[in-house]
Amino acid sequence: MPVISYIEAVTQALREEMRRDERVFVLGEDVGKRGGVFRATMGLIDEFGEERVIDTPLAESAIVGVAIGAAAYGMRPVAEIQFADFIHPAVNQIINEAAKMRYRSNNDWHCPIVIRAPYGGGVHGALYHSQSVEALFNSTPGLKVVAPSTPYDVKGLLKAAIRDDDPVLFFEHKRCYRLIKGEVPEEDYVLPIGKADIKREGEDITVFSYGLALHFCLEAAERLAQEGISAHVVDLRTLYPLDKETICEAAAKTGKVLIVHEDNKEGGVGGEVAAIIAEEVLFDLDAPIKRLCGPDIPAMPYSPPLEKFFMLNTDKVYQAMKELAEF
Amino acid sequence: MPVISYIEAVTQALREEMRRDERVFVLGEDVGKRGGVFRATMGLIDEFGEERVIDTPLAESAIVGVAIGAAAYGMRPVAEIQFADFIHPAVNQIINEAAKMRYRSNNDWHCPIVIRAPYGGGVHGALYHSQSVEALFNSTPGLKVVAPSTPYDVKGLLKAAIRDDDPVLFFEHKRCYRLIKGEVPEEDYVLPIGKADIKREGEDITVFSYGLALHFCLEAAERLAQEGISAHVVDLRTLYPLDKETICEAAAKTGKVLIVHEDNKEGGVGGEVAAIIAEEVLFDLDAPIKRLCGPDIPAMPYSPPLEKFFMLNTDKVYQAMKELAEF
Amino acid sequence: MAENRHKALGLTDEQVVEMYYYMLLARKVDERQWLLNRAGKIPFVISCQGQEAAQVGAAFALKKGVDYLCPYYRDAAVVLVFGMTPRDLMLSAFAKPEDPNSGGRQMPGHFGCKRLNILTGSSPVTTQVPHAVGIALAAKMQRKNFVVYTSFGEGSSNQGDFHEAANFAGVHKLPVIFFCQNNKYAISVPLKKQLAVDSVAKRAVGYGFTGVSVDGNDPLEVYRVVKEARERALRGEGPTLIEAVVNRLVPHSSDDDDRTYRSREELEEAKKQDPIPRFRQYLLEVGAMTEAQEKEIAQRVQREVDEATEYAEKAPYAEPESALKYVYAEK
Amino acid sequence: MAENRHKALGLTDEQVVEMYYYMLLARKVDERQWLLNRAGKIPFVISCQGQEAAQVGAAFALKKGVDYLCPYYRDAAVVLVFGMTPRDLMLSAFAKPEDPNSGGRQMPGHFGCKRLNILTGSSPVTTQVPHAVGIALAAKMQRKNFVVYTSFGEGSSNQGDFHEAANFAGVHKLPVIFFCQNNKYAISVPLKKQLAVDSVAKRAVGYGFTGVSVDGNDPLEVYRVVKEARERALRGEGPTLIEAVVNRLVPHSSDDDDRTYRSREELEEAKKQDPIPRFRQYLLEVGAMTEAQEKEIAQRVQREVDEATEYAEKAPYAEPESALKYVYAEK
Ligand SMILES: Cc1ncc(C[n+]2csc(CCOP(=O)(O)OP(=O)(O)O)c2C)c(N)n1
Ligand SMILES: Cc1ncc(C[n+]2csc(CCOP(=O)(O)OP(=O)(O)O)c2C)c(N)n1
Ligand SMILES: [Mg+2]
Ligand SMILES: [Mg+2]
Repeated sequence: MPVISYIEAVTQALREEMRRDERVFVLGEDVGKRGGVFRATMGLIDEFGEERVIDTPLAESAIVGVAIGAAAYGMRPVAEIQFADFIHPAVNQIINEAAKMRYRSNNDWHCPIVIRAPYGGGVHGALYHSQSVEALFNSTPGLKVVAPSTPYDVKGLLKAAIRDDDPVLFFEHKRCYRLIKGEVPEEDYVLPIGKADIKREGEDITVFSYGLALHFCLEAAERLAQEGISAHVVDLRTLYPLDKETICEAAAKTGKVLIVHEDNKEGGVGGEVAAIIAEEVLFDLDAPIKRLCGPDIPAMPYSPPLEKFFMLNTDKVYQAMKELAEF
Repeated sequence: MPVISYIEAVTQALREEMRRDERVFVLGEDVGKRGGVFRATMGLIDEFGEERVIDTPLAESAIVGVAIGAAAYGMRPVAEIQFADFIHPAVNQIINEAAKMRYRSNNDWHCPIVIRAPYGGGVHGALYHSQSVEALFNSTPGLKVVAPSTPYDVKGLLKAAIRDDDPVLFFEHKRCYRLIKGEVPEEDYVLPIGKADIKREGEDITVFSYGLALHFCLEAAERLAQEGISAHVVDLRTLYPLDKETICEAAAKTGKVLIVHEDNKEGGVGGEVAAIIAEEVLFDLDAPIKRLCGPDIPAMPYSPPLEKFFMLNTDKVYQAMKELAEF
Repeated sequence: MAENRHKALGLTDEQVVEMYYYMLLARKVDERQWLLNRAGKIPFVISCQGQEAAQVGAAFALKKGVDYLCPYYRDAAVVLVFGMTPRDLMLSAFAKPEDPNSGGRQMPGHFGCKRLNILTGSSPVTTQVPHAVGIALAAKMQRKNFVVYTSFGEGSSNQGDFHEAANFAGVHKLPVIFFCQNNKYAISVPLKKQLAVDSVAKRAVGYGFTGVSVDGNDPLEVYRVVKEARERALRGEGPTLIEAVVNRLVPHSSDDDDRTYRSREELEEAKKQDPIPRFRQYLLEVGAMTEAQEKEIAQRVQREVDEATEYAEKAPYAEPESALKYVYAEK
Repeated sequence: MAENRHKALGLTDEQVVEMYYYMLLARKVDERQWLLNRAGKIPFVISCQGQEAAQVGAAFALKKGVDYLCPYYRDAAVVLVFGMTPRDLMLSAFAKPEDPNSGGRQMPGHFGCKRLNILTGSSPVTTQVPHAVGIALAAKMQRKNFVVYTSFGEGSSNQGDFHEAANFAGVHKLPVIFFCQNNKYAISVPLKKQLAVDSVAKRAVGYGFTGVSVDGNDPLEVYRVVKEARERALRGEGPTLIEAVVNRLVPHSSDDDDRTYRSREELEEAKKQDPIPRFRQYLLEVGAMTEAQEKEIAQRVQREVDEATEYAEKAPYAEPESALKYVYAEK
């Protein structure tokens, strides 16, 4: 199988879906000749033309709102928000409109849009080009929130998102774009939205994570294995609605749970994961449910030592996993 | 002590603060001659004039954005969002601006605004006049989120919010406005933002709630008391940042925890409450951490039986408390 | 005898009489809903009263079954022309599951019906405006020949979504008609506290397309400008912003009391401009409608409203658990 | 000899030479930052290059220490005139805690300094525009005599916040100057894909106040129109929207590569309009500046940039744990 990068998986999924289905088109700021500021839409305008690769005016609420109208009519828009930090002007369109169209019309209308947004830090992006904004959307029935961690998952889930009949927020960790590479089949495939994925089987502790942090968890698990500690690592993949079954099973399996994410701790999706476990499988636990997350500060500063302070890394995760294992 | 309604407490707090401090002013849609669609600002324009009681154009992002500018300059704006369901266009100004001004300027600037918004259902408000939107903001360092349940708390906390040097979101449950009455002292007082409040002492189970639902909990506790079950009822009051100390103490006290809120279950603030408990005092628990919340549907429908299906009430809470006590 | 203005616009006598019928129908459905509200039978009404001429004039200039609507909550007359029935509106008012707009899930005034090309709408104002632009974009991409009508109040034209959507439509020259019904109030807020420009239509300048202001009490003038806008759009010349100046003849909604902010004199003046008697008089004067026809229409409307009310009131409610349905696609 | 235009505007020779100094200073700080970036010493640059005349012209028409700024990321020249030093800018570029803008917490270009009446800014574009209106509202309420300057790119004038803020300011006739620096690109998106109106200034029509378009390569013309706007504002006549037409002489930022979307010919044309040599020539021609003075200024600028760079590079970083500070007020 060819090995490609996380961002190439995005581009491939877009290209293949646009070839497969004429109704699929992309819109956003600089997605055309520039190919997106991260180059995720590189080359698409050459193949599909200006009409299906639309450089929009600088207005996120319109990007999403126009996409909603087009989707309701029957198109399959994929909107790009240049940085997740700039999704906020579109929150009304996402939460009050896209997520509620099916419900409020009693299933008469629906809204199959995908909104892609690069999130997360570690790229000297400072307070407004590093944010994790998942928590904003993780309580919105009608919406699906996906945050893959590997090229394989990116491609399979982005395709699934485009084919999904409901609105999907697709969060891509920007630090993963060129850092994370992996095998991706050449044949067409989709992965199920709503399913968590066990990225590593283990017996002693269970770790839940997603995005860049998932890789730190896997690396730490590797190290711990050498010390005889076996970690069960679950990639949440879909952050809303959560895959409660897999979560509960995985938690019960080892009885020791650590939740790891880059997003702020308080109010982050890890809280809901912990709550599900504490409600459903409490008596299977042998230790408090631990969370290792970004500190509760607005976002990560530009200053390198401060950014580093905010970011997770393999060492920090290793430490937390080890402590839990030894509990 | 005089007995006043929940909404009268709002009006009193605003009037007294405007008298006390010239920098305090209110702005929002219909807050002037109309006195607000719920009449929370009734009479203020007569006493303080059009300049301090500003009927704004219909534009929530501007209401908050203009308030932020005025606050940064040194005023004390109290912005009203007519219904919490319409706060979404202002999310960018609230989360990216108000909440981050102090942090991003390294403490050079700060942003003492209050944003009041009526939330919650049970008033035939349907999908867009009934929403609980707390979860949107419960992961925003820099912001404080307050949601009082009694006239006493409303007045003391709204005054505290206005005097606070940081941005405060002040959520008023609209069903409480005229339903809930209570004693409120005539003397000036403030209550601490960030502190939960034990509304009833008990020994057998601990219930966390806020807003309208808190009253159902208190009524249910009363009923249970007659059956010999003693409930410890905690009003969260401040939803962000949560009062972790009081939460942990109260949970540990009885070892049985129920969290009750009208907002959707998945991603609601109850998840964070449960997570804190499961992380900090897990071994003090004798039962799974239960949550009784709104169902995970976009919001409550207009149709009376469907609205009733969504809403909590004393019976539903009683049932859940009883089950937990008997666990 | 008065000058016959509708012939010049290509409208037959039957058509203008039908316009009158729809204006009256919308008014009478609305009036009945207020009665039902005051009788405690329905919790909420939001009115089209005073705006029927603008709405019917606009709707007649559109092509039913072809064009799309992204209407706002006062557009009862528009959706009636597009095929919504009084029964549908009453089912919505009574929140019954047969309501085609939302199955009783939304408040009345939240129109939507795929069969009738009416996009589902919400309460936060102006969100429908970018949707209209999106449908128009799809039309352009799929080489379809229709226009999209979207409406909103003058207060709502101050929302960011209006600006962003208008700009987008201007850049892409999309077939959209932005129809602003300026009734001079946003709930209690009078025009001068809402905007400093003397006509909302002037805002079109900022987006590089045509803006037109029209007397919204005159259905024929409205018909004319909307028809022109439609033709421009179909020729690929892009959007038009139309301001129809109207009066709101009742409080903002059944929850409102307008006495604190609106003088009774002003309201009386507004009532004198009521477009319905004015249009009736015109039709009688030019001989497009006879007194007998008029009576018949009034009776027909009355009957339809009665039947609709009765049907909707008796219709069963949805099952409580149905609240759980249709959050996502169901297999 | 060329016509002396600055005297007619009430500007002395010293003042125009000072204007020239600031233009050059901003340019040289910017150029140095690109070098530092390419050398791997600072992660990011966002430039004012090509917009210095517009910025210095505007800033000189304002009253330093009295008026307020809500600037945007290209406004280096504006904040320099208002008292920010090259050292401050370099401390920000190197993300050092002494940076008065953010203590190294924000990327360069995110200006803010209470002492200098510069409101702290963020990255999401156009959010500063309502803030400016809010400060102006406070000024009006407190009967203070100052104006608020806020700037943004033409692409950003498509954001809802621009519209909502402009409308608010128009209704309340607030002392705000909306200063749009139209460099014809929003990153890679050319003007024709951003807006369909031929001048952003025309958008003022929709808000009932004055709009002016001006050659942003001419600091004196910009000075004139901003001064007039300031006077109008202080007379209580409300806001002005000014469009300064400029060129962006470099890629959007150090992360950008403009070759895929901008022809080299167009860029060469733009460089021919570079306002700095043009203004230098004017000053020399009218005799406001001597060649010796010019040389001296160039040396002074060079020295200041050198010193600033050296100081900032050597300055210590903040403690990692300082990241936890100032989320809320600290007692
Ligand atoms: C975003 C948003 N904010 C506030 C409201 C509450 N609201 C409903 S209608 C209305 C006034 C609308 O005025 P206008 O646009 O002039 O329309 P009209 O009702 O006069 O026809 C307001 C403030 C809302 N529905 N949506
Ligand atoms: C809300 C938001 N969306 C997207 C961006 C990313 N972005 C930064 S600058 C820019 C282009 C701005 O263009 P313009 O307003 O013309 O200003 P210029 O950079 O040309 O001076 C974009 C899209 C942003 N900062 N904020
Ligand atoms: Mg109106
Ligand atoms: Mg630009």
